[in-house]
Parts: sequence; C-alpha cells; structure tokens
Amino acid sequence: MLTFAIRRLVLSVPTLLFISFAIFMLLQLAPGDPMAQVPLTVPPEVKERMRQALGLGEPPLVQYGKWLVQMFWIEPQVLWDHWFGTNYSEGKLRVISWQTRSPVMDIVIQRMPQTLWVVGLSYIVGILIALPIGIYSAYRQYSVFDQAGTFVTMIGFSIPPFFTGPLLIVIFSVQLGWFPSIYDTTLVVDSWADFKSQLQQMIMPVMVLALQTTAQISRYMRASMLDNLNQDYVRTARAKGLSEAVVVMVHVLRNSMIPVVTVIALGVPAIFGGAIITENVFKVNGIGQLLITALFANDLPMVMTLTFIFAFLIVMFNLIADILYGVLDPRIRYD
Amino acid sequence: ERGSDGNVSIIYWQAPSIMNPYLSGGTKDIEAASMVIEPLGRYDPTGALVPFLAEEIPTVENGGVSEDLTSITWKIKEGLLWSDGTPFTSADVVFTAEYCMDPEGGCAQLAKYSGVETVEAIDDLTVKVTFSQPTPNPYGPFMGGQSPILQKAQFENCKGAAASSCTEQNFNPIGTGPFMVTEFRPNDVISMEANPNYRDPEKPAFATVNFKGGGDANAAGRAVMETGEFDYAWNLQLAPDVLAKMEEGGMGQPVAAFGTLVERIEMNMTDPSPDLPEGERATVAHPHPFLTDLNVRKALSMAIDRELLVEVGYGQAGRATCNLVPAPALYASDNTECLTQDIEGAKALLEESGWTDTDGDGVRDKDGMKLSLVYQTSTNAVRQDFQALIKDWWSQIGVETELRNVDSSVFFGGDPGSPDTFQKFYADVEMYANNFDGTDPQSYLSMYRCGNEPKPSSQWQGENINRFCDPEYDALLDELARTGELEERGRIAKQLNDMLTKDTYTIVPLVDRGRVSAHSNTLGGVQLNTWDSELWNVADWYRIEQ
Amino acid sequence: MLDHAITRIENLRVEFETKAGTVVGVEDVSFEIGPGETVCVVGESGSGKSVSSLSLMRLIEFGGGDIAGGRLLFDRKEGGEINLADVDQDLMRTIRGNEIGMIFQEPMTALNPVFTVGRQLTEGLRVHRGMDRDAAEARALELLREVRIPEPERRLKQYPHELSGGMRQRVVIAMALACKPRLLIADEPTTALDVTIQAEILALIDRLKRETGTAVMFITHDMAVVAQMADRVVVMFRGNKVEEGTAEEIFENPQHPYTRALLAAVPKLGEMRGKPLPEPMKLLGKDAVTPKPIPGTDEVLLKVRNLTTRFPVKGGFFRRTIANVHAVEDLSFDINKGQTLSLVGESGCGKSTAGRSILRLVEPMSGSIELGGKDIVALNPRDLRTARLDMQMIFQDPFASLNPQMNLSDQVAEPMRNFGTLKGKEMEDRIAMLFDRVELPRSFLRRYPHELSGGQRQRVAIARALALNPKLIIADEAVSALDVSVQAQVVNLMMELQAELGLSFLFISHDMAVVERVSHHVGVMYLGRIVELGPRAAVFEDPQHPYTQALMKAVPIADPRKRKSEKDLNFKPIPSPIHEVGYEPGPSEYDEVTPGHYVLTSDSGY
Amino acid sequence: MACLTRGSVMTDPVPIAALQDKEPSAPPASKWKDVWAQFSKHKGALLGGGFLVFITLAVLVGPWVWPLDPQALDIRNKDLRPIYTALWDGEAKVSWGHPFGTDNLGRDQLAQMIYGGRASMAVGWAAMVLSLLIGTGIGVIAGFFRRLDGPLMRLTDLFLSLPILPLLLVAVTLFRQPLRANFGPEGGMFILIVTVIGITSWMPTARIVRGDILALKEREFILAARSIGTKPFKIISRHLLPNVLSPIMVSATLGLATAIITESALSFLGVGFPSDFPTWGKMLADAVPRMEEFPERVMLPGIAISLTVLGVNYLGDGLRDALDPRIRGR
Ligand SMILES: Nc1ncnc2c1ncn2[C@@H]1O[C@H](COP(=O)(O)OP(=O)(O)OP(=O)(O)O)[C@@H](O)[C@H]1O
Ligand SMILES: Nc1ncnc2c1ncn2[C@@H]1O[C@H](COP(=O)(O)OP(=O)(O)OP(=O)(O)O)[C@@H](O)[C@H]1O
Ligand SMILES: [Mg+2]
Ligand SMILES: [Mg+2]
Repeated sequence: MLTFAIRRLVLSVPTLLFISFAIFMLLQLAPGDPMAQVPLTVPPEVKERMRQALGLGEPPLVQYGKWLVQMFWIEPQVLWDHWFGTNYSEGKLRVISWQTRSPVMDIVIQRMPQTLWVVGLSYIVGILIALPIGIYSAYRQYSVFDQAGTFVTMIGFSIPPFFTGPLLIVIFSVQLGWFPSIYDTTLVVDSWADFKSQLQQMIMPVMVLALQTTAQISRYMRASMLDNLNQDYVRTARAKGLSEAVVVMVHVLRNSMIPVVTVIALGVPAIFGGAIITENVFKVNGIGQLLITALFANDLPMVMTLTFIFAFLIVMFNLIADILYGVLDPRIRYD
Repeated sequence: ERGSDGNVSIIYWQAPSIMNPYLSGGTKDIEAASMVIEPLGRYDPTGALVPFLAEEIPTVENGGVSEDLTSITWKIKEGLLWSDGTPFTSADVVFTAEYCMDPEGGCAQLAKYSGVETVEAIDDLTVKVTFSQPTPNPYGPFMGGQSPILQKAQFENCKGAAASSCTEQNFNPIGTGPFMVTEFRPNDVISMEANPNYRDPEKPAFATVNFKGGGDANAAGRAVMETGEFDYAWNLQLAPDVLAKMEEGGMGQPVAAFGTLVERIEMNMTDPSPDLPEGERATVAHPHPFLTDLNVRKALSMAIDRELLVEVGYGQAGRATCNLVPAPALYASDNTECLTQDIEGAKALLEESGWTDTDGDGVRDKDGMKLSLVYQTSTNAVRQDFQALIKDWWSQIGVETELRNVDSSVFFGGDPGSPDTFQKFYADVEMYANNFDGTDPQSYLSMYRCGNEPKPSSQWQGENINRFCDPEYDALLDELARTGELEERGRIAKQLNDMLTKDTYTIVPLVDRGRVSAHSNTLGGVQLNTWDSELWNVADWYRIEQ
Repeated sequence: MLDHAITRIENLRVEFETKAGTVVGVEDVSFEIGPGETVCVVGESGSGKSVSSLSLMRLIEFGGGDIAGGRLLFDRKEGGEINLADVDQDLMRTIRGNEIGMIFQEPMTALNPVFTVGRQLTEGLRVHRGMDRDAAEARALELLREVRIPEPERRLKQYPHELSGGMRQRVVIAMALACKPRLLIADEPTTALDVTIQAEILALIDRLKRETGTAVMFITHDMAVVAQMADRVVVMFRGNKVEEGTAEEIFENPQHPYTRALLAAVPKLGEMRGKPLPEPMKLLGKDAVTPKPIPGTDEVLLKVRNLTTRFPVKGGFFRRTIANVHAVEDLSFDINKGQTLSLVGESGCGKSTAGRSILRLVEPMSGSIELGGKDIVALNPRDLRTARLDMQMIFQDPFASLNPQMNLSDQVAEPMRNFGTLKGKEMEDRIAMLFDRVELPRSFLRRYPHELSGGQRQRVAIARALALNPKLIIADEAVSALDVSVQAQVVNLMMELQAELGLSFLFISHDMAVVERVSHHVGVMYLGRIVELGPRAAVFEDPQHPYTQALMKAVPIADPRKRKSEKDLNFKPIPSPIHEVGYEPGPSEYDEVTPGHYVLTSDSGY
Repeated sequence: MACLTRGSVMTDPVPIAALQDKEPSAPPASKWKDVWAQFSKHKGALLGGGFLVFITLAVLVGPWVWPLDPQALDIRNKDLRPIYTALWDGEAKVSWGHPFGTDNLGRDQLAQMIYGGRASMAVGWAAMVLSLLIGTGIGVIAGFFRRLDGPLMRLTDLFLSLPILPLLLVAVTLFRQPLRANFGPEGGMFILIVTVIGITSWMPTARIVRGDILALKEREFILAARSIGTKPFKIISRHLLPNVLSPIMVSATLGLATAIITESALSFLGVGFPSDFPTWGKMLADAVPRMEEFPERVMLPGIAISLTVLGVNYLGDGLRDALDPRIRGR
C-alpha cells in the first residue's frame, strides 16, 4: 500500500507538470488582455507600457519558466519562512496577480475560509441528507418514498443554481427579510449574535449547493445499496438471526459505502474550487468568484495558479480515492 | 461631528482590486482610492474645477497659468497632514509625478502627464509644472480622481519596476482623504475608518466604511433599494423597468447625472471582408464597398428611433443625442435633427442613390452588392436589446444585419492577435460607448485624425476606429490646439463634432448615457458627479435621522 | 422416532410475484426430519430445493417469495411445536441462527467481505446468547477448533478473502453451529469445492451430527454426495416431491421414473472397470442404442513437450517482476487422433493454464507444441490465427462463455465469419446442421443466451467450437457446471461427435467419475506438473503416485454401501506455486511402470 | 439393476420430462421487441420518454404551427403577460396573439420557447453524442490496450482539470472565423459550444467504460472470441461495446442533461450564443432580474429545462433496465 501510494505520488509529478504546461499554453492562446478593463480614455501607448510592465512582452516559454520557479521554489520558501520565521524568500519575486499587484497565494489563502465554510458545509449537508435518502430508497425500492425521493433529487439536479439562487433571495431576503442577500466575508464569529448572523448568511448558499450534492450522492448511494442488498452475505446475516437494522445499517451499509466514499472523495476538489455561479449570486467572494473575476480581467497568473491548484487537488484526490478504496475494502491489495 | 454617524456601507458590483489608481485604470479602483488619496483639485457635478489640496485653481487670470500656456503653478493649502500625522509637502507632489512618469512603472495615468517637461517644487507649498509646448488645458496632472497625490515617504521604494512588489503600499496607501484603509481584501471588501488627521475636524460624519465589491448591478441595486442592507450602490446599469421596480422597495432611491459618455455606432470606412488577406483586412488600402456612400450611412442613422432606445435601455439615465460631444454646454453642438426617426425618408434616400431591391428578397442591392451588415458590440444586456431593435429598423429599410457580440474583455482587450477587438473592427458597424476625461474634448476629437487608425503596422493600436480621414478636419484640429480662448475653442469643437456626426454620419451617436447610482433614504449628502469620482464628496455624507 | 420429528413440512407451496406473473417455486412438498437424522433433498437445478429450505428459515420473503400454503412445523427446545409459516419475523429472528442454522452454497460470497471472521462468528452469539465480547470470542475459537481450521487464533483476525474456499466454508459451518441449533440446513455446501475439500467438509458435518444429535437437512444435486451422507432421501422434481425413502431404497430400488433417470445419468467411479475404451453412457429415455466403445487411432495429433507457463507477479516501486506463478511446469504429453486425454487435479494446479497455453491464449514461456506437425509456439500472430482453425475450446461456465448480447446463430456463425470459410446460404445451412448435430431445435437460432438453460448453452458452445471443423477441442471443465442429467447428455454428445468425426479432446476436469467415463488417457496434475500419466485403466485401477492415490480415495461413490470414513482422508495443504524470480525447479523425471504409464519420480511438492 | 433399467425403457418409452430440453415458453422475440417490452413496464421511463418525444416534436414542428418569428420586435405589445394570468388578474395585459406573453422588447415568448428549445435540445444532443463518442472511445482503448491505459488516464486527469471558460474563449478566438465562414454565425457558435461542452465532459464516461471493459476483458466469452480467431477490432465492436451499452446509456442521459445545463450556465455568464439567438438557458438568465414582476419568464424556460432533464433521467433509468439482458431476462 505504501509503495503504491509513493509510486503514484511520484508519477503524479510529471503528470502535474504536463497539466500545468497544457493549461499555460491554453491560457496563452486565449484572447483577451489584462488591459481590457482600463477605460478607453487611456491611450494605447500607455496601455502598451502597462503591458510591458506586467512582463507580457516576454516569450511564453520564458513566462512559463518563471511561473514554475515562482510556484515551486519561491512560494514554498515563503511558506517555510512564514512557519519558521526564517527569511529565505526575502526579495524574491512571487507569483503576482496582474489585477491586484499582490501575491496570488496570499489572496487564495484569504479566500479559503469563506469558500470552505460555504461550499464545504454545503457538501457535508448534502451528504448528510443524501445518505439516508439513498439508503431508504434502496431498502424500499419502488416504494412511494423511493419514487418521491428520486423525483425530488432529480429536480434538484436539473435546476441550475442561477435560478434557485435569485429565487431564494427574492423569497427570503426581499419578501420575508429573514436572511441577508449579500454575504459578509469580514464577519468574525466571536459571540452568539455573530454566530447567528453567520448562520443566517450561510443558509441560502449552502442550501442551493447542497441540493446538487444531495441529488448526485443519493443516486450513488441508492445504486450501491441495491447492488449489495442482493448479495449472499446479506442472506447469511439474516440467517444468523440479526435484526433488520443491523443487517442493513451494519452489513450492507459498510459494503455500500466503499464506492460512495470514493465518489465523495472525488468531489472534494470541487469544494476548494468553489462554486462559481453560487458564489457570484450570493456575493460570497470565495475562490470561485476569484477565478471568474480573474478570468474576465485576464489576470493570467491568477487564473494559471488557481487552475493549477485545482488540477493538483484533482490528481491528489484521485489518488486518495484509490487509496481509500484499498483501505475500506480489505480485498483490494496494491502491490 | 466626526465619526458620530457610525458605519456606512457601499457596494460596487465590480470589486476594487487595488487602491493605487496609477497601477490600474479601472473606475472601481480609482473611485475606491478616491476616499483615501486626493488630488490637488477636482471637478464638481457641473464640471467646474474646485480646489481640494490646493488653495485655488490656477488660471491665466489669477496668474497660476503662464500667459504662453506652457506652465502652471499650484499653491498647496497650509497645514495639511497625511493620515499618519506627517505634513503634506510639495515634495510629495513632485514625487507623484516622478512615480507615474517612470518609464518602467507601467503607469496607467501616464496620459495625464503627456507633454509635461518638468515638475518642480518651488518651495514647500508650491509646485510648478512646465509643459514642452503651449497647453491650453493644463489640468492634466494632479487634477481629478485619476491623479491623486501619493505620499513620498511611503512609496519611495516603489518606483519603476518595483511598483508591483509594493503590495502593502498599494493596498493601504497613506492619504489625506477622509478615510483610511484598515483592511483591504482584493476583489472583495475594503474596511475603512475615519482619518483622524483629516483637514476638516467635523468630517467625515461616518466612523467606518464597509466597501463591498462583487456580484452584479441587479444585486447591488436590490441591496440598497429593496433590502436596505447597503447605503450606496454604484453604477446601476439596469433596464429602466427593473430599476423602477426596485425603487418600489422603498428603502432607497436612484440618482442620475450626465457626463460625456455617448453610446454610438461607428461606421467602418474600410472593407472588413474576411476574403481579404490578413493584414489588409479593415485597412485603408481597401475602402468599404458601400459604407463609403454617405447616403447609406445617413439612411442607417435616419432609421433609428433614439428616444425609444433610451426608453428601453436607460430610462432616466439616458438622453437621446446626435452629438459625439454632448457636454459641457460650451462644446456641445445644438444638432437635434437625428432625433426623429424617419424610416420613409431613409428608404427614399436609398432609393434615390440607386439602392433598390432587385431580386425581391427584402434586401436592397446595387451592382450585385447587397446592403448586408455585420453589427458587433460587446456582450451586455442593454447593448443586445439595442442590437435587436436597430436590426429590426434596418430590416425595415431593406438592410440585412448580422449581429455579433463579443465578450467585453476580448472586445476592449486590444489584443493584436484577436480578431474580435473593437480596434480591428472586423465588422461593418460596431457599437460601444466612449467619453473623455475632464471637461476638455481636444484630445478626444484628435482621435479621428488621419493616420491615427489602428493598422497592422501599429500593432492595431490607434484611436481612429472608423478610419475617418479628412485633411480639413486635421487642419481644424491643429487650429484648436493653438487656440486658448474658450469661446473660440467651443466653436471649433462644435464644428469638428458636426463633421464627424451630422455632416458625414461616420459616427452615429445614439444615447448620452448618464450614470445611475442609488443611495438609501437615510444617506444624506450624496451629489452624483460624472466628471470625477462618484465618491468625491464622501467626506460630506451623513446619516439622516428618521 | 418420527413422532418426535424436529421439523415437519406439510404441503408447502411457495409463490413468487414476478413481472411475468406468479411463478410457483415449490408446489407441494411434505417431509419431516428427526433428531440426529440426515435427510438429503435432491433434484436438479430449479426444482425448488433452495426455496424449501429458505421457507423454513422464513428468508424467502426477502427474496420476494410468499408462503402460499402449507405448514412448517418446528419443535422448539421449550415451548413445543410451532408453525413457522405464520409466526412473525420478530420471533423468527430468535429462532434463526439460534435453533435453526444454515450453511449456504457459495462459500466465496456467503461471508461479508469487509468484516473479520471473528466479528462475523461472534455476532450471532452476542445476539442470541447475550455473551460479551470476550466470551463470544472464546466460543468462536472453540467453534473454529471444532470445525478443524488450522491456526484458529489467527483466523479470527483475518478477512474472508484471506482464507481458501474450504476454510471459508468451514467458517460458515461454524457460524451455523454457533448456537447449537436443533436443525442444520446445508444448501449445497460442497458444490463449489474440490473433491478433497468436499470430502473433508462432508466428514465434518457427519461427525458434528453424530456428536450433537442435530437434525440435518442436506440439499444437493450430487448423487454421490447423497450416497455418502443420507439417512433418508427426498427427491424433488419441478417443485414437487416425487419420491422419499432411505438411501438404500432410493439407490437400489427407485420407483419414480425421474429418480431412475437421474440415477442412470450419474457416472459412478469404478463403473468402467474392465472396459479399456471409453463409451457413452446409457441414458434413460433416449433411443435404446447400445453404446459403442470409441477406439480412436494411434496417430499422434498433438505433441506437447516441456511446456512451461509462468505468470509474472509485479510489485515494488518500479512495478518490476518480483516473483513468478509457476502455473504450468515442464508438461509433456501426446494426444492421438480421435482420442481423449484428460487432465485432472485440484483447483489451481494449472489445468486451465495448460489448455490455454496450447491455444496460445496465454503465452507459454518455453516448450514446444506441435499440432499435426506444425509448431504452434513459433507461429506469428497471423499464422497463429489460422492455426486456430484446427483447435477450439469449450469453457467451463456456460453463462460466461456466450456473449449475452448476441443471438445464438450469430455466435455460432462468428468463427466462420472470422475466417470467411463459408458465406451466405452455405453458412446458414451449416449453422442449422450444427444445431441439429448438438440436438438444439432450430427455433433457437434467433434466441439469446439468457433464454436457455445451462445445458443448452453448453451445447451452443460446442456447436460454435465445431463450426470450423477443428481437429482438436480443448474442453476446459466443459461439464462441471451442469446438472447430472444434462451433464450426461453433453458428455454423450461429445463422445458421439468423437466417434463420428474423429475429434481429439483435451478434457480438463476435476470430476474423476466423468473422467473415467470419457478418457483414453489420463494425466493427473499437481502444482503445475503431471504426476502420473497413462492409459485410463492403468491410472484409475493402479494409481502409483501417492497424490493420485489420495485423490482417488477422496472421490465419493454414488453407492450408499461404499461410504468412506473420515480416517481415510489425509490431505496436506497445497504449497504456493509462487516463487522468486530466478527460481528454477528441476525437470520432471518419470518412471515408466507399465508401457505408457508414467509416474513422476522427481519432487512434485506433494 | 441392469435388468430393471431395461425394463423401465420398455415400460416407459416416452422420454421422461427431466431429460427433455426445456424450451423457453415465450415465442422467440426479437431483441428490440424484448427491450421494448421491458422498457414499457417502467412507468417513469415511458413518461420521461414521452415527454422528450413531445418536446422534440414541439421544437421541430413548432415553427410551422406557431409561425411567429422569435426575433420580431413588437414594441407596442411589450411586457404582455401569459394568457392564463387573466384567470386571476383581470387587469393583466394579455393577448391571444401572444399566449405566453412577450418580453421587454415585445418578442413573442412562445416563439422564443420553441426556437430556444431547438437550440437547447440541439446543443444537448450534439454535445452528448460528442462526449459519448470521445468518452467511449478513450474508455475502450484504455481498457483494452493495457499499454495505453496509463497515458490515457493521465489525459483524463488533464481534461478534468481544464477550466471550461478559458477553453471556450480560446476556441472562440481560434475557430470562430473559419467556422463562421463555413457554417454561418449561429452554426459556427453552435459547433464551438457543442465541441467545448463535449470535450470537457467525456471524462466520467471514459472512466466508467474503462472499468467495465477491464472487467469484461476477463470474461470467458472474450477469451472464446479470441480462440475462434476474432480480430481485436471485432472483439471491441461485437463483444465489448454491446456489453457496455447500458452504462454508456446512463452516461448519455446524464450527459444530455448536463449539456443543457452547462449551455444555460454559459449563457448566464455571457459567453454563449449570439444575443439574438434564444436558448432556454439564455431566456432564463435574462429573465432573472425581472423575476418578481414576470415570474413566467423564468418559470417557462426553467420548467422546460427541468422537465427535459427529468425526462431524460427517467428515460435513462428505463433504458438501463431494458438493455441489461439480466434484468430483461427475468
Ligand atoms: N426470487 C425469485 N423470484 C422468482 N422466482 C424464483 C425466485 N427464487 C426462486 N425462484 C423460482 O423457484 C424455483 C425453484 O428455485 P430454487 O432456487 O429452489 O431451485 P434449486 O432447486 O435450489 O436449484 P439450484 O440447484 O440451481 O440451486 C425456480 O424455478 C425459480 O425460477
Ligand atoms: N492470468 C493469470 N495471472 C496470474 N496468475 C494466474 C493467471 N491465471 C492463472 N494464474 C495462476 O496460475 C495457477 C494455475 O491456474 P489455473 O487456472 O490454470 O488452475 P486450474 O487448475 O484450472 O484451477 P481451477 O480448477 O480452479 O480452474 C493458479 O495459482 C492461478 O492463481
Ligand atoms: Mg439452490
Ligand atoms: Mg480452471
């Protein structure tokens, strides 16, 4: 198992390098210009100067090389310095965003809390709702509950968040005035009142996102339960005189969770990637919003770094899912 | 009394990403920064110049501007302090000019300093700017939100190539304005508090500011007018009915003001046909097959009902116009003939000049050439509505239109490699809005000089978007540059404006676009200003007790 | 004794609601089981054996069944007799696993793969006996000892997949016995196991019954097992009981025609004693032609010399080969035209690999294969494809070896299409002829595999193998998965084809009785080597190698008077065929005891 | 015993039942009839399929039944409400000329729904087919050819981490002009959007197919096919593909749904079709600001999208059951 993990880890290095190169070239090819947001009153020569100042004049390969060095050599040094109070990174140029002229990683770290809170919590809520629905629908296959659950989860799957989001805002913010329509990212929770307002502002984005998660995970759960409910070992468990609760919730569930847990693990990178539309609708200003504004502002270093982080997480969680599979299922051995 | 009114919340649906206007040309950044750092003088809502850090606005009359128009001398108010308590001196002003004029800095406001030869400190409170040639409008540097004064002590090490590594300075500039930054989260939130060293001890009335960015205009308007979560929302580019509906929310109200921003259709005088080899497409080498015909351009303009466009797209935030320079009054031509739609007239005009529908497909043609246009603009709901309406009218006069909308980051991006930029103009007509800084249209009108068109040899840079070329126009421009007397300047500018619009229909102005913002009913002191930052007088804002 | 029957089934009727309407799983079955008695329920697949036993456990409800009629009387330890058919599931739970234990057919899937053996064993004890964890574990250990699992302490911590099939089945038995049930239901507990392991399990159940006086309901379709185990026998046929009696009565004097047909189809080890040549079985109900012996020829068709096949085991950081599975080691034999060579041996000894290596479906590592003088090993891929015109294969699992998405005529036509041997009308005629040949109605041409029974499918596989007129057919456990009656038919069919077409067979099987019936020559394999090779009569009647002798002893004989006793069995666990890279086992050396009868003298690992 | 046996042959000349072939009782049916029989038992699938057929027909023949041009502006009749609002609101501006009402420029909503549906359905189908082809192709190749497995799976990782928006912008710049020249402005954009959605959504299909192929490869019938000389290509097309049909079917239905939703999200972000080219997603996105006054403008396209996706999903469920011979066989 350990060799397997290490091997895959080492193999993922060239993969990631290749991915980063591919993303970089793609972004190079992309049209658009960081100067697009500069008003038309600014004359072209000035814009050209500004471009030069951003390092846009250099050939793409040189830019890529610089990015690699900054991302994999200087940024870790910064992290090291931050933890241990050393100063290796002093005076070295980090990955700088074109929009804000500040280190990309700082902004990413700044955005992490709200993204994790909202998107992460919605993932957890979604899973917590999905699992019981999936289990019960499978146990009572074709019952009214199953049919209704299927219907509702499919509706949840099919309604885009840019529709549910504003709908919730109109109902709960404008009409009822229960929840704020604009998320306050500066809120620090240190009292019950703050906690309450935190809850209030999270509830709508979390529910919108959880709807999607619920829909998908409950489908997986149901299918996996159905697979296992017909297995021989279930009959054996019943023949031992175990109660239905134990048979289903211990024997069947434990087996059914194996594929579902890996599916859940594969969904985790999306949490860090944020939820572009939902964040935008509720002004959560997390990673998703960061990516979309960077994209529209053609802030290449930011887009590049974010997509790369995302790619990194995907590759890692692919690996984690594989390892989890092996851990959860004693039959699987990697050697 | 300072700080007595608690907190004010402002929402900008485009989030500020930096507090240094010299490193970003974006309006959102300039306006956010304007609460913290200030120029020597500003424009007020009428376009008049008012002193801020200067004692008075220098003019030829008061001797501040030299007779030969080559230098301007600013007197700074006495006793000004930076928010860190250090005194404000002319050295800071000189430094600011150096900072922006550094060739490696990539200063976004460099155009403000064009023609500047030297900036020197005469004494601690006097600065003299010398231009290399007579400059009738010497209010480029240190005037308006684009050109505020930076503190020398803070930015000393940030000149040139080092500009972008000064994150701390760019996010938290020390200023003389009513507020200072306590926390800056790029593209998200800025928290500010009142500047204890602000020159007026009574102001600002608010102790803190919560400046939120992000989302869309719709949500921003809703947050001010419907849910009352915010006090001020910037630039609500929304359809009039949407805005009206929001106002019914009763928590706030929209305010509008007009500047020089004109939504216009530009006619391509060159041939954008994709059949031409790359490098010759849309260049002066190939005149446009039919848009060079004045009657066609005129007919296209006549077919448009500008009032309806305003009603559909802007409501109280728009005025139909026939002028490229709609304000200030001194420079605005009184041309109104285009305001009435005349479909029949347009048809007759086309008929007259030989454009008839010979093959009965509803599209006029002549010499085997069809009146078929590609009409491009950037992606934006109102613009798309305009496209649809105009396409409809043009089809009524027998002109076929293909619509195209391009993502605005590409359209305005100026990437010479992209075929979709407004400069390349790979379309027959295109629509966008433009304006000029300050109140003087000289440089704005100079854009349409012969040879200033985007072309391959200039990397497709250039401002003469429709490739207009008229020696008479150029001669008139030169005359304008030599003239200092205001009345005379106004006359020449009007004549130039008419040459582009009603005489040649090279530019077909549609709507004079105002600015709509909204403030809550409890926020007082808002004076919407389109000539400068909207937040120019934020120091005077206060809470209305209810 | 019958007055105190532990359980009495009276007129049981079980129905299933399916989409196609109501299906009757069991129509009318009645029998009883007394204490200390083993009642064997026999009958072929689908006759309702499992359904009856599941009804008794009231587990049938979970499979969608419904007890539509009859009574299931069960004598509880205290509280007297109750009718299980109408007690509620709560009470049933206290009976299941406690008073009635059940062993299932498939040891591979009957255990939950993600829990340890210990956990699964103690579960029932903790529920029914209210034991705490330590007590339950102690008891579990005791149980594992009772079922004679080696190293019981270690097993408790292991997961099911870490045990061999035989060990798993013992765990299932231990589980069923955990609470000392009064009735033990064993549903085909040995069908999936090797003869040697089967013998051990049978002995185990028998001993436990004798020691504890438990009543045993033993379900099987293997008459040899019945002969070995049964006190009384219940014969079922299409949901009905057709006959009941003591084992001797049933075997010696069957009354119902079905029972007689069944018995006639059972090959009995030793039946062929004295007949040098194989001959088809005499089946009931078929045209009464007297079976003729099949002589074959002496002309060598296939010549295999020193065939060695190893599978690399990859591992480590660079995924290099760290070891090899020595699946086939230095194998040499000949097959004559029109004759059959059988390879027998326990699971994993390399029989299938040997067969596949000959067709080069797996690449042999070394050795030579000559088919009709052509060296198969040296062929390039294109020529190999053509060479396969002459050799075909029939696989073990009739459910897996046909593509579920293709209709039968297409499946049979495929080889002809591949080689373009026949086209259009000619091909259709040949397909029809082949269907006639294997006695499938032509109406089956457009059907799909799932509509057929196992025997019918296997005949399609045979038709497919015959389509190209091959000279050699490798039949890899071709009849192992079939019911006895069907098995007999398929075996007869193969022998008839051999007689008529002069086919040669490499017949791979672990069923000694069938092998005895069909072979001219027999090779006994152990750990990848042939330990004994010779004419069938010589090997069966005069086994020389100790392994062959042990194997012969383990085979149950379908005759209740020839029961084996436990002490005859002595099996060692098979050593692993995995060896380090670079390990080179010595060559096989044989001693020719009688002409053509070779016995391995070098080390075989046994 | 021998005597007994002979006796029984004489007394019982009829071959006894047990040794007779059990013929399937049902008459031989074609595979597709079977599939249909199973499919028609799944109520949800029937409803979903029926709805899908209805929607497809509606958008295909709609323009003949309702010949209004969706582009046509009728500014006098702008902001009409759908006809049914008259039921509870006598004051509402309604007109039989525009049964679903009009938008703020007076464009007919019914016509927009029809044309928008055309675009959405076309994008959905085309993108789904494309992603299916790529996904199945890559999955089959990776599963079948062991050597290519690693590289192809890493490629899948790469595509998983590709951001769709920049990709779309790149594609628009690089290919708009040639595509426009060949297929017209809408056709060109259609091809672009379909391609981008297609190539950013094939990865799950590829993974599932690969997994199934790996498992199928070990089944005996594949070995059997090899032993009767079937060439690799034929093994794939005849034996592997038909057997992974049901997971492919499920991905297909999911793919259709996601493609429709992705297209609408792109419209929402403003990078989709030309402005005057309605799609359900764009109608929905455009109507969100006026959701309170004109709820129907969000509801109509919203419901259309949801029902289509729902219908497709149920159809997928039913098809999976119908195509699986094990389920069908029961
Ligand atoms: N869940 C079920 N649904 C429908 N029919 C069933 C079900 N289980 C069993 N049957 C039917 O009941 C009949 C008896 O099946 P059963 O499993 O008892 O056979 P068996 O004698 O145990 O066969 P085998 O030797 O193959 O195990 C069969 O014809 C089968 O079709
Ligand atoms: N493809 C393979 N890769 C690695 N090892 C294999 C492979 N195929 C078979 N083996 C190993 O080779 C040995 C012989 O296997 P084989 O299938 O030939 O046995 P068998 O005698 O046919 O057994 P059974 O009676 O169970 O079919 C076993 O240990 C098996 O695990
Ligand atoms: Mg059974
Ligand atoms: Mg085998």
